Amino acid sequence: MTKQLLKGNEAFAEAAIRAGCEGFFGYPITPSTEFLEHMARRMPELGRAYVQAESEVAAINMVYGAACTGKRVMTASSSPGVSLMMEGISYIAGTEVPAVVVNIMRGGPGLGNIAPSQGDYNQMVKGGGHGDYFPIVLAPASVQEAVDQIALAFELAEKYRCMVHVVADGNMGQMMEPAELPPMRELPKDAPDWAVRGAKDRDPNILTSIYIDPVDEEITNIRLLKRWMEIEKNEVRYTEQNMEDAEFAVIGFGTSGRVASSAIKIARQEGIKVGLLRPITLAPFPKKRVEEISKQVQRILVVEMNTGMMLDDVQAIVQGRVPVEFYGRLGGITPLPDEILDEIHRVVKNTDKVNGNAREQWLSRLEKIVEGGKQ
Amino acid sequence: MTKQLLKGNEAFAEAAIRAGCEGFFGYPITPSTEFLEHMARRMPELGRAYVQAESEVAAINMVYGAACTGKRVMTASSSPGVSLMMEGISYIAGTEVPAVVVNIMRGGPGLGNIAPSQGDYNQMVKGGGHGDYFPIVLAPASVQEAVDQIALAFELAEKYRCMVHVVADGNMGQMMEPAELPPMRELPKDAPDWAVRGAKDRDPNILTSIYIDPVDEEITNIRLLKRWMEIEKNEVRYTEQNMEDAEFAVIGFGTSGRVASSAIKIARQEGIKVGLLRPITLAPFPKKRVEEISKQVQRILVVEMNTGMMLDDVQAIVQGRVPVEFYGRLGGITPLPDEILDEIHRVVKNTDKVNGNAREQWLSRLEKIVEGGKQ
Amino acid sequence: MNIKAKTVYQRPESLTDATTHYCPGCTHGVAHRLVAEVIDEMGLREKSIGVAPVGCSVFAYNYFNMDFVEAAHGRAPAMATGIKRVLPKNTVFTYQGDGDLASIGIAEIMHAAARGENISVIFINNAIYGMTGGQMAPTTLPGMKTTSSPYGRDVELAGFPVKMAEILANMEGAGYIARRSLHDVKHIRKAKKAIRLAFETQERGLGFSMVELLSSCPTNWKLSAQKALDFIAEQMIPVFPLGDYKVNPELEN
Amino acid sequence: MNIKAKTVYQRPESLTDATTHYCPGCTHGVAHRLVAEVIDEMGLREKSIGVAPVGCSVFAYNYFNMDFVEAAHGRAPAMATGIKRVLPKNTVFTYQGDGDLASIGIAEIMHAAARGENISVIFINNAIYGMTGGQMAPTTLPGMKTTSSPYGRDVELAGFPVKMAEILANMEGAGYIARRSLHDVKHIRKAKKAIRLAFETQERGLGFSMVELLSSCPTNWKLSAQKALDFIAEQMIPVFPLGDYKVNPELEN
Amino acid sequence: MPVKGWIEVDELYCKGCELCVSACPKGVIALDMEHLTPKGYHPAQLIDDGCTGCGICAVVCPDAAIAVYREVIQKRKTSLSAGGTAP
Amino acid sequence: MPVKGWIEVDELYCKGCELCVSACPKGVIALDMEHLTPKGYHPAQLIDDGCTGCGICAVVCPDAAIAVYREVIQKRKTSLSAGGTAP
Amino acid sequence: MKETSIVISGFGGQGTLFAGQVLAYAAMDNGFEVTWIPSYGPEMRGGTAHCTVIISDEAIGSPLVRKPDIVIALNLPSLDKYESLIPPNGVLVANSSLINRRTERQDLNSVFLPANEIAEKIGMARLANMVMVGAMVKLKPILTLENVKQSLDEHIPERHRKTLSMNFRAIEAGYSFVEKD
Amino acid sequence: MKETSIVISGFGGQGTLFAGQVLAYAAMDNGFEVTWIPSYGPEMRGGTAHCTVIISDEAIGSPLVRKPDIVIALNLPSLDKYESLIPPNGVLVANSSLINRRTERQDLNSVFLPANEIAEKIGMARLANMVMVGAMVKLKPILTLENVKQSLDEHIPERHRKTLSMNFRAIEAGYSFVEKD
Ligand SMILES: Cc1ncc(C[n+]2csc(CCOP(=O)(O)OP(=O)(O)O)c2C)c(N)n1
Ligand SMILES: Cc1ncc(C[n+]2csc(CCOP(=O)(O)OP(=O)(O)O)c2C)c(N)n1
Ligand code: SF4
Ligand code: SF4
Ligand code: SF4
Ligand code: SF4
Ligand code: SF4
Ligand code: SF4
Ligand SMILES: [Mg+2]
Ligand SMILES: [Mg+2]
Repeated sequence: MTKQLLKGNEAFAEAAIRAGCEGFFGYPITPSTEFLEHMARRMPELGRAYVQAESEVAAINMVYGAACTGKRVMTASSSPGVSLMMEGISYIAGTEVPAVVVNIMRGGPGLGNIAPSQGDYNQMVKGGGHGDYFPIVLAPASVQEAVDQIALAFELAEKYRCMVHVVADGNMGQMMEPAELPPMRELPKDAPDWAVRGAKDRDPNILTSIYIDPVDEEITNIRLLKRWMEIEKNEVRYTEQNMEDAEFAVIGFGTSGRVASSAIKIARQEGIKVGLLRPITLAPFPKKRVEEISKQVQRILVVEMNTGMMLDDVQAIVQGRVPVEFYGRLGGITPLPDEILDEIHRVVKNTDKVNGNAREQWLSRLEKIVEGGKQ
Repeated sequence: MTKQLLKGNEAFAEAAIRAGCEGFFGYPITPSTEFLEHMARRMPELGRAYVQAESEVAAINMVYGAACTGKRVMTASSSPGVSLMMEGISYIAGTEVPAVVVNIMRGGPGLGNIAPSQGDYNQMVKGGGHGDYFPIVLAPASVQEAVDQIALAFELAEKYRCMVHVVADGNMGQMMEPAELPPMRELPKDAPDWAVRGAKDRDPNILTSIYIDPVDEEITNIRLLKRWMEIEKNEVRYTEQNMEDAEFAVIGFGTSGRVASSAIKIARQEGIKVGLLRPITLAPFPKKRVEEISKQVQRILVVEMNTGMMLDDVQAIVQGRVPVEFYGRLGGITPLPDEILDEIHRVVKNTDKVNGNAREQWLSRLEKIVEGGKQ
Repeated sequence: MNIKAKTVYQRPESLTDATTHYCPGCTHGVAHRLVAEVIDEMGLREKSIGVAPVGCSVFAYNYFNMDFVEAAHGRAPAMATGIKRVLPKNTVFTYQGDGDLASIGIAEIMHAAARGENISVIFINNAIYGMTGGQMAPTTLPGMKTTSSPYGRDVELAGFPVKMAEILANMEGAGYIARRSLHDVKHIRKAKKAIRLAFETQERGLGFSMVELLSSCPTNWKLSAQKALDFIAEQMIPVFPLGDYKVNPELEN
Repeated sequence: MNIKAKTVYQRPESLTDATTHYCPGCTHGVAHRLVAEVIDEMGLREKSIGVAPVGCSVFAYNYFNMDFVEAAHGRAPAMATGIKRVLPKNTVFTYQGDGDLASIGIAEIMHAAARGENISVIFINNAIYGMTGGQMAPTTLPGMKTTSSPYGRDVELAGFPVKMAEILANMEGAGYIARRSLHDVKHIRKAKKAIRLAFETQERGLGFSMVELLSSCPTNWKLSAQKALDFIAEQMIPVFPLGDYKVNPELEN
Repeated sequence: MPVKGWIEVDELYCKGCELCVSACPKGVIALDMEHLTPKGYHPAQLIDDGCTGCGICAVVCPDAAIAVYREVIQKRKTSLSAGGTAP
Repeated sequence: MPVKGWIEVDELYCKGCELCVSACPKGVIALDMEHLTPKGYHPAQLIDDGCTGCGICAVVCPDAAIAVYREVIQKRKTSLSAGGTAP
Repeated sequence: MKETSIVISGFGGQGTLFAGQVLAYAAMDNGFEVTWIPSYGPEMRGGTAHCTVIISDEAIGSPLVRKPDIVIALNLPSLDKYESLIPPNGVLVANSSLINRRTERQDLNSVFLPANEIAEKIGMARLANMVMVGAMVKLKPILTLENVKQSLDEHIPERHRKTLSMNFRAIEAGYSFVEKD
Repeated sequence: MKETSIVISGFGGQGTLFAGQVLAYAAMDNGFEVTWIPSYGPEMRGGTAHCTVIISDEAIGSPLVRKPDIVIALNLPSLDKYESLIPPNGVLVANSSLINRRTERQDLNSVFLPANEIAEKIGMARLANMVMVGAMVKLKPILTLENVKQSLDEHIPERHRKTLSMNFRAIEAGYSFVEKD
């Protein structure tokens, strides 16, 4: 099949349909609205379920219900809307039914703005809902990657009966890029044995997140944690650029990783031995690989569109073996390749072997940039 | 003033009133309901605002509105209810108005149960809402401490115009302990200059979390981050027991820290040189102190009532200087002193200097305990 | 003349053998039994999917002998919507308390009705939050003392009882909306007829259906089981008049 | 006979000098002006606190010359409740769109009315989600095409328009509930009278008040400013009849 | 001659709420104060004849603890579960 | 003799929506196609006399761009902001 | 006195939580550190209710213990659950009205008394819990009879004050039962 | 060809986003890698709208650049904003219909053309954007006139197909304006 020039949100939505999504429940919010609008067009055509819910709270609970039937279902939203889904997400995780949530992140906190951001990293990765649960988090950096990951998201959700988040920023949702869509997956005839579809010729199925006796809840928590450790073993994904001989590493996900790749291209032309690690699974995080890298390179630069959320995770893994530095833009600003190239130049020159406070040092640099009015 | 025997929730609520809380907005949920019930009795008596909201979503947004008037206002809830507050909390943080949220944590995820838990650590500390914001998180371990911290919570919220979370588990909310309540704070006459109370003889005040231009949002994010760094400098709080000459350290917060202190008492009688660090501010986390301790002791044991959320933060700080081990109970089970004493014995004997996977090792031990039916 | 025993009444098949956790005399039990009888009589058990709320009936799935899910507090209608939309041939119903449906869940019930969602809702109005120990509900009567209205519900501060049947009757998407009571045998029989009509509304694709049932909470009302039933008759019915609030004409024939 | 100029009309003091971001001909602007005129005439500006929604009117605080806060989407009534409860002497009002009030915020508006919250609500019903680019609202007319109902609103799947004035009139806590239109000078004048009555309801402590205003969205309706007003008159009013739905008797004298 | 009926109270379910006691038109039910059910309640029991098998007690019982039987004298089919036509 | 009135359109606010044009009972308003406002719209303007100062244009203007004046011949106080009594 | 832990357990409605509070008040009034922690659950009647009271002259760490020094068992399930957990030389006070067996354990300081009957004799069946408290105080005098009565006097909820003397008599009855026994 | 970045900027409603899409389609149809990314905002009319198109024969990293190789400015604010950012020897195509000045920069390959007037002559004022595209293609032939016309033919939304020939003429007009100029 040939490539089409597709707008991110529409490509993601169509990819979900091709992957066999039988129910979409959502509420409009910029910059993810085209996702819902595409579903509004296509799902009725295909005789599949589409509901514009009254709110994100309702949307996630519709997803929760539909997920209990064992069909592939999902929602898509953006930061504030996703915050409203936290209770429902925790319920879905606690009930161990598969569901997919797409978050096209925007500037925050609060209403903030509708520009691209990665400020929901902690919320999506560390669990913004209550209790111990472990979502898988995928972070695409191109329309094609997103298209592929949405199918993957459904597979992983079903395989592990867990929540899968796909997080992208507003750039990804709004940009157009050529991408190839998968063929239409034919819908499975029969239901998983745990699904509720009516207790015909079998005992009733009950799906709940209550374990009123702490002993049972503890057993459940253990089951979820062991499943997560399985996931950590099997499902780590990342891509790299020029890491083979790299003496310096840049680590960034999604758009910031992609922007970094441009900067690295130029740096390589300048002869700088720098490479890129772009985590695709933010959870499970590529811990082993980061550890290896921290033993290979002299210095690591983490690039994000937030105040350094992934930075904390990288530092925790690197454990001071090499200095870790940080560069981030905030509030909906996407860093440009030249900024990151400047950072690479700086990092390469920086021979100071002690591991300072990366965040504080970055902040004082950023303030100068902001005063300088450079966006 | 003399001590009274008070039930946790009631003591917290009365403490809030004494600290000058002029508005309480909440929704019932076990195990925090007595907090609301006490407010329902007392606030009308005092002619202060009390509303049983239609939901936690409404409750936090009522708090948001009332907070914009510059008065001391708050809500109290438990895990699932707090998840529903995540959007509102992000808005409050983004609008930079002071507010206090008390979370009497219960077993999760999902509906889970109503037994004591510390499973919301990540949600409360890492930011369960969208965007970059930084709540202060206090973790009392006794009724008296909670009473004192609620006044502190209001002071910090006002000083830094930020969200302050007070997190305790169901044990704290339900137990009775003698405590001394502070005297009634007299209510301030005049409003902070940013508050909305009607634009009389001044320009209008506008309180919002929108910064539609990313440049403005970035400046706001920087302001919030710098304020947070101030907080990290000024507001770290913790208590210790027998740390002076300790060769082993136990780190735990709230109830698990308190239970650990009993185990340590016995261990000390047995001549084991073990001490306790109990963080009182989970955010800002006592990083420096943990670092010092990691240079003093041979081994660290982290104890929590979750799957090891604070463990991650401790490991990030210790950076492998000494082995960090973990013991946790899940799903609403409170560890008992003898379990932690067993762990101390084990840790003390464990001479293996390599830093294994604390979580995996604990999990296999816990599974045996659970099979053994020991609660 | 030959005489043999004939069974006049026994437990419906759609109830499991489990004993309920409900307090003695709590009419949640009656409501369960009526729903189970209707499902038996209509032969829907094998295609039914129930949605339990958060409330005293949180464990309803242990008592109904059919597929069941457990919703977040107040979100049962949204969850039921999700199920019904992907399984339109199944029979989907929620069972909700008044805190669940009229307070935290009012948005979900209003919009399920507005969409004409083809589900049936059993709404237990006991004027209180039972499970959490007797706090005020939107349905609590004026002046009624609860643990969160210790001086009696003050309509100035806490407003008047919310009348869901009347409100939902405004929704064009609603096919059948009725209020019944469980306080005596006569009314219980009427209640069962209404429940039957609600499920028929769904089976005939006539849209959203709800039966509001005035129900007792002896424990939190601090009354004996019988006195609690009297309270329904004497105190609740005047505030919550019984009757059909919306009936799709098609249901009449 | 001496002749001098007299000012018949000029911008109200309660509006700032800012130019709005509204599209040409959008009657959000008319609604703003009417509210400002009423606040001027009643002398409430210095004690008024407005609550802006999330919607096209998200920046209302830039246009009203008074204290203002900006709520989360749909939660303006809750935020207003929080403010009014701690500042009972102030005048507190919300300004909300139909997605904000009737969809995501329906729980908050219903319960603000149920509690008889002493606030005034200006409800802009333009049958669409304006800010996000024209998706279906609960108030979208049957068959009306929007970006999220591309085949026209299908009442079978998306339900019928939600009539907030009719619904809220069921609430005993409501003191004044009316629906008006902004499509011509006559109706604009009537709308202003209703807005005035809403604020008087609050000043006299008679409970919750709401004026639903049928308003245009030329941009997303894809009509000229004038045609959009005609659409209100011809298409919207038949579905959303104008009138007073609840008037506290005290307001009549 | 009056129809003769009788009931069986399943002690597993009965919680001694006495609703059947006050509902029985014939007044032939009372709690058995002599012994406790496994759940610790005094169960209802038939204390007298005169039961017509009208089924009212079963209709009001919140715990579906009562089964009702009746002697069949004539053929006509009766169903008296709640909602059935009753005297 | 008819009351004489006139209007002033503030170009800062006018967006050229033409609602005043169609609302004016005297038909004395039109857009000025000759030039653009700072925001890039053709502003409304009075194109003829006959304006009575009735204020209708101001009432319908979504951007409060119109100020209305009237020659005062007799003393009686008039206020014709929306809601005031109008002809 | 070093730390002493007490568990009071019985059916819901037997007043176990209040009995524990009485001991907690008495401990506080007499200058001890004390914690009281209940079993709490969804508002469902029946089932068992128990509380743990810890009394100490030092600050108290864990409010929960695995092996309570003193167990007051108002019904059989409570005895079954806690009997084996009491450490040697610990105290067991059991309500023979609802417990139709004795304990095998010789290493305990135990008493079985018909608390319900005793309470009914006094004229208030509900006071079995106070009878048990009286017995415990005699058996293990961490607090004196007077301490308990005084604290009860001071802290009894107003709506129950009329039953104060009844409560006293119940406590005394339990106390003297052990004396005689 | 290595990476070429194009910014098309103007008032909302001038069709800048569509013009960018036409170039993006043409690039894709001719085997290039391409990204198109718009400025997006709340649905408020007026204001400026611009998009960035990057065309390359390798995989494209950042979809955004600071210094676009080619700038198509349909109004004055756009010129003011981007003029200084264009690297030496970069391309500037400006709409003199709405821009009453020229550029100081000598190091640019630039053309100013009255796109509105040209479009109005053709009979469709809205097509100023296509006129500009035509001019650009002539000035910097990363894509041929034919490429663009073909892709337009293939991808034009059905509801606009009737205007296809108009669009062609607009593109050609822009193209030949530069030829002659
Ligand atoms: C989000 C959330 N908020 C609050 C609660 C606590 N809670 C559980 S049940 C309940 C109310 C139950 O009352 P109702 O719906 O009337 O049911 P009833 O018990 O009276 O049958 C509440 C507030 C919860 N579980 N989740
Ligand atoms: C929680 C959340 N969900 C969704 C949005 C996106 N959003 C912003 S405004 C809006 C709808 C606005 O429509 P309406 O309330 O009718 O106001 P209008 O623009 O029509 O005046 C939506 C869905 C949001 N900002 N927050
Ligand atoms: S608390 Fe009330 S509603 Fe709940 S089971 Fe008991 S009596 Fe029924
Ligand atoms: S989008 Fe519609 S509602 Fe919003 S400003 Fe434009 S015309 Fe008005
Ligand atoms: S009504 Fe049922 S539960 Fe109640 S006493 Fe009679 S048989 Fe027992
Ligand atoms: S069947 Fe009728 S008569 Fe017989 S016991 Fe029951 S209620 Fe009484
Ligand atoms: S109504 Fe107002 S904005 Fe519209 S054209 Fe007339 S003056 Fe201008
Ligand atoms: S005041 Fe009346 S007459 Fe004069 S321009 Fe305005 S509408 Fe026309
Ligand atoms: Mg209830
Ligand atoms: Mg709208």
